[in-house]
Amino acid sequence: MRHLTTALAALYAGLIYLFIFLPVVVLVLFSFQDGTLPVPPLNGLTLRWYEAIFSDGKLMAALGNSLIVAIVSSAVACVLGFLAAYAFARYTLPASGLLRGLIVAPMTVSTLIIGLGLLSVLNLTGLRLSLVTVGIGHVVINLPLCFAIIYASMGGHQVNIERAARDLGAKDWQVMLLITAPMLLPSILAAFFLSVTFSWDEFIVAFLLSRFDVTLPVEIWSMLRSGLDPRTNAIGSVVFLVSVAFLVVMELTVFRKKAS
Amino acid sequence: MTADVSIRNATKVFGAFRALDDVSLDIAAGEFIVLLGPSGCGKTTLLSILGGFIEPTSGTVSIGGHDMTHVSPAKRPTTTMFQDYALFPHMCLRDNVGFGLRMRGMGKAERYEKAFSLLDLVGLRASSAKKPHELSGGQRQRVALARALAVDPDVLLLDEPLGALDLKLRRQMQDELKAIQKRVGTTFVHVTHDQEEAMAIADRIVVMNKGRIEDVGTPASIYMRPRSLFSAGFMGEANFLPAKVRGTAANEAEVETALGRVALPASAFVAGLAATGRDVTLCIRPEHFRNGNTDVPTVSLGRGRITGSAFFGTHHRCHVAADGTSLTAHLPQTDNPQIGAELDLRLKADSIVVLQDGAGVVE
Amino acid sequence: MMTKTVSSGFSRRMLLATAAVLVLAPAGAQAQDELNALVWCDHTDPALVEPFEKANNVKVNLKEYEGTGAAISIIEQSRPGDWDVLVIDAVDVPRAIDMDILSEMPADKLPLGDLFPEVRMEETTTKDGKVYAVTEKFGYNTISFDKTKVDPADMDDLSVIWSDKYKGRIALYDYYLPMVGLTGVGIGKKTADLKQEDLPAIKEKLFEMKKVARQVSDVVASQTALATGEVDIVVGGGEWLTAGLSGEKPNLDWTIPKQGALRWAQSIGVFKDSEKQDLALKFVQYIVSPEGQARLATSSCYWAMPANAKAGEHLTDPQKAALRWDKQPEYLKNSQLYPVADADMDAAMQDVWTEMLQQ
Amino acid sequence: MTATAYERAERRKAWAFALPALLWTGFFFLVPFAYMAAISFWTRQGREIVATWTLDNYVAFFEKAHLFKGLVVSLEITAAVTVISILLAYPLAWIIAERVPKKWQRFALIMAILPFWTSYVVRSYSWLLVLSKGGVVNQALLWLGVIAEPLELSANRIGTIIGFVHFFVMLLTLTIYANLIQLSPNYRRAAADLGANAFQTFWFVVLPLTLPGIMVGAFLTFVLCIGDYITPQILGGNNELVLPQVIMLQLGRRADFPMAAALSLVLMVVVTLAYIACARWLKMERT
Repeated sequence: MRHLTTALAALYAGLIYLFIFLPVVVLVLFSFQDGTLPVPPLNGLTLRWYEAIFSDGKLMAALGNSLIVAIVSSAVACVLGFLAAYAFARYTLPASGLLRGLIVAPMTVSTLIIGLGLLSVLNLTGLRLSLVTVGIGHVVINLPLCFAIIYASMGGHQVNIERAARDLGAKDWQVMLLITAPMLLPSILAAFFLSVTFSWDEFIVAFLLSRFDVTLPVEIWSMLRSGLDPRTNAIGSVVFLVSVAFLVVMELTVFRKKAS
Repeated sequence: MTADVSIRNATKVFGAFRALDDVSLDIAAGEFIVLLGPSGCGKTTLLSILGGFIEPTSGTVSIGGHDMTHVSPAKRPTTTMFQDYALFPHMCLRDNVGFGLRMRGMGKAERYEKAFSLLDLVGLRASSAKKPHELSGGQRQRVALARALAVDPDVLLLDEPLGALDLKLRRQMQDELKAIQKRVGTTFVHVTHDQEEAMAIADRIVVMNKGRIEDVGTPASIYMRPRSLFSAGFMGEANFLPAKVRGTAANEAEVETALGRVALPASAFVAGLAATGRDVTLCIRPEHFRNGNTDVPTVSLGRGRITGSAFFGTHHRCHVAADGTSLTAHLPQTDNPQIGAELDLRLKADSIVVLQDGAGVVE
Repeated sequence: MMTKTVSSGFSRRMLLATAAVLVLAPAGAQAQDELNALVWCDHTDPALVEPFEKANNVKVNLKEYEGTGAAISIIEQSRPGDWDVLVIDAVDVPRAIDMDILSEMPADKLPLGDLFPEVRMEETTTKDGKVYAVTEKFGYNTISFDKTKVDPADMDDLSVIWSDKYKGRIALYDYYLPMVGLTGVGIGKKTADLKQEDLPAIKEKLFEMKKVARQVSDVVASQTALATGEVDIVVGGGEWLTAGLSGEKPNLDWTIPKQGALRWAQSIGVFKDSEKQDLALKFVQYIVSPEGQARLATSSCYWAMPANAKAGEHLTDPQKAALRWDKQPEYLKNSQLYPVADADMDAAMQDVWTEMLQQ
Repeated sequence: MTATAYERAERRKAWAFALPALLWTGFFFLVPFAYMAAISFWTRQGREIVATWTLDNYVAFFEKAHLFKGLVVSLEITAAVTVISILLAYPLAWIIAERVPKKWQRFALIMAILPFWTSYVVRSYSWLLVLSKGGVVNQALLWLGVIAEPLELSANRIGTIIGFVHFFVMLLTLTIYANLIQLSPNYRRAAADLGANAFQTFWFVVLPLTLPGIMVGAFLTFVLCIGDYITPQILGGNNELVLPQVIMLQLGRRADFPMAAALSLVLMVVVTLAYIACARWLKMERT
């Protein structure tokens, strides 16, 4: 009986994993397609599409832009989220429920609405669309996430730890920098990396709020609109590999440490 | 280093709740004071006011003669040892203990030296590179003590530091705490709800209830001569026998209880001899119902019948019924009380404490 | 201890980087001479733009869009001076002229005489004798198909697109303007005369088409569907859909049926509020020059006929063959322009199209 | 009662910490959002956007069947995706939490969500390669002799749902797993001790205890699914339109910003209703 259910479980898990990996395997496979069409049947294997994307200045620029936007906007979101979480967890503010609601509100609103609204308001302010405006939009999207993650990890237990530091003579900024931030480092890093992931793959806001310097998803989108091309599969595979490498590094540094 | 502490008319109101109600207390330098009371009695609020974590709504605090009422925790000559220890989880023991010195700008070498000497004091020097989560509860408690003492506070505030430990370890730590206090000479203000712990370590105990101080004194005086019903009940088991004063003489009074009339010496009245006609309560510790030793003046409350008995090692705890009143008596371990047996309810006159109803708050 | 200093240093660097980006970005953007162009995707081919950039030592910033509506959205969300050059559907030039966003170009500085006469389109690109835009490229919205899977003879009659014969094997190109026009052509209405009253009849045919079609898709999805055998016919396709695949998939073909087909044309103009009128005009001149035209015709996004007849001198024979250079006189004759719609007509056509999608 | 100087200083500090985030959200989210809401009551008349303050856009939404159907299609697809994703993800999460050895669980989980890190757009296109008539799935099934004719798996609702389910199975496996491993093994021991068999233990003890996790995951699925434009656009074959596609049509084809704003607000109201329902349910569950 136990063997039977184990076999069934293995079969089920195998099928779901197959389902989950199917598009990625096909994606990577057809990135080596020898021919201009990334469609079945597979004609042969070639690396020329990889050469093509690495020598494509626009694509590489978009890759760089994506990295900058993702890292900077996530860092800003984390700093703002951390400060706000600290304020709400450690002090009593009037109408704090409402204010907290305001900070997490963008999470429940579709990015399309956020992007459209920002577009019209930025236009009124006279700020030109650029990577900066994309970054602003990404902070709006990621701030609720960073705030929620960091706020959730600020338990009452840490209040005493901060009190202890203050009691021993630490000033407010010392408490925050030497005690609170390092103590919450795992959740701050988790918020940061999650934000980077979201920002990295975000399309709609990046599409609406950029002009000439675009992020990778926008570049891929316009590449796709201009016709079939195994380059899209190649860049998709590269994005996948970069993300997996990133994940492995994160796994080995951040979470390993937390587990020990 | 050490300093005296003086609290004057401290009141703290949280919304509609009076956590602390006009409390005044003087603590001598080098004293080991224990604030004792049930949860919600205001003892932790009082400690927090001493530590500067909350400001009193009114009243003042001075330490070593300086007004500290509005001084931030960092600038007070006090440190606090927290109930959950509040060790910095991301720092090793050496850095935990050295943190306060680092905040005072002390150089690394000097700081480490001092941290090591304090870890030595609590017997954890060998573990100085460990992180708090690698330690046992008792060890963490010692690190917290070392960290709090590292900055040479005048007053150390301890917020139920032994609450999380098991009984055996707690006894051991009580002894160590007392020993260390005697060694460093710092004024200790210790909060607990465990009256045994209070008696084990305190020079003086402050019994608190509902935001007020009920009683202050050495462990023995509080136990033997409680000044309020609450204090008497909280410090251990007690029989409370309602009574009415029927007549008074120069140094004794006659009171009437459900168990008959008895004559009591004036010294039994902790708040002074009560006037005729006043309602009072006789407070009798169960272990005082012991026969023999009739060479001192005794008082008899008639006879009672044993209705239940359990052996507690140091004594037999018996339920006794007498004239419709239920009493508890602790009989010597060598006795062999039988259910249904009669018991002579005779006790030494000076072991009875008479409390006037409504009285209790001292000073 | 280590992690602490590293992390605080890290976040400090982040803050500095943010500050740097915020401070430097606008400055950096203005340092170089730049031209901002709002274009279709074929202009983003570096092979087209780089020669101009090198020759004039200028950076051309390109933002691509799809559909005039999108362009108008972008323009409305911009401020005067943001844009220098506009590429727009030739039939929509009057709309742009009405919006007063285009500046007049000197006719004598443009090779207007070299354009194929059918695509000069004076009635739309000029107003009161002033030139506001010039046609740069054209092609057809007609039928693309897999000649190994369908009978090519069937493709000569436009009614095949709503017949049951190829049910479930047809993809419709998802752009309402040419599709409404093409359907109109199919039932014998001239696109130039299309009125709101004609829409119910067209709607009926569109619904029939939807019933037999497998999907309604954008360029890539249509292309994928045709190339993978998902569908065998793409209605609304043409050389721009299949010419690029001709080497890889020789089985794909396109034709103009006997009823005719739609002819699209794109044109280029200069923004009135541009602060770089001369440079913008230079860019337009480059695009419509024979060399520029040859590069545009074969640019990576899609191939199509150059508007300038002299571009033929710069095209290779295989390129000309793929573009069906020699058949153009015949094709031009048998094709009609996109319907020219006022705002109400445009909205009505879009409603019809969306209703069809939701069938 | 007046605040002491100390309390005032503390409050100032609290505001100083909270303000950057509040201002950012206020200026870059609340103001744009209010502006959008205002625009939704304007109209596009001909070539101009006019501040008319009418309900025309909302009336049009309810009157024009092809607009309203967008919401219906969105709700149908989202409901199907949510249910299917939960049904597929729960057993996987359970297998990882219960049957996979502890030290491999993390690895199994990471593998289950790995494709999450391919570009979303590219991934949707690669589903096209998998599901098309000549695609991997049909080829395999034909070769195995399971089917005689290729199945129509793309360019229709099935394609959209498969694309969505793929994404949300990953997401839900993560959230349900997180919930499952938090359960104390003692619940299960207690149930077994009282005579429940494996199924009864699951049905009466484990499942009810993980319902909050499922609800949170279901809500996330709902919000992300109903607001997405890319998956239906690529895999749906435009054979029907979901609300975000209709919104993008208003923008891309018509430059009708007011109509797009109105439709966006409708979308947001739907999401908010879902959120309220979910929150109420969770609250009820907790008491």
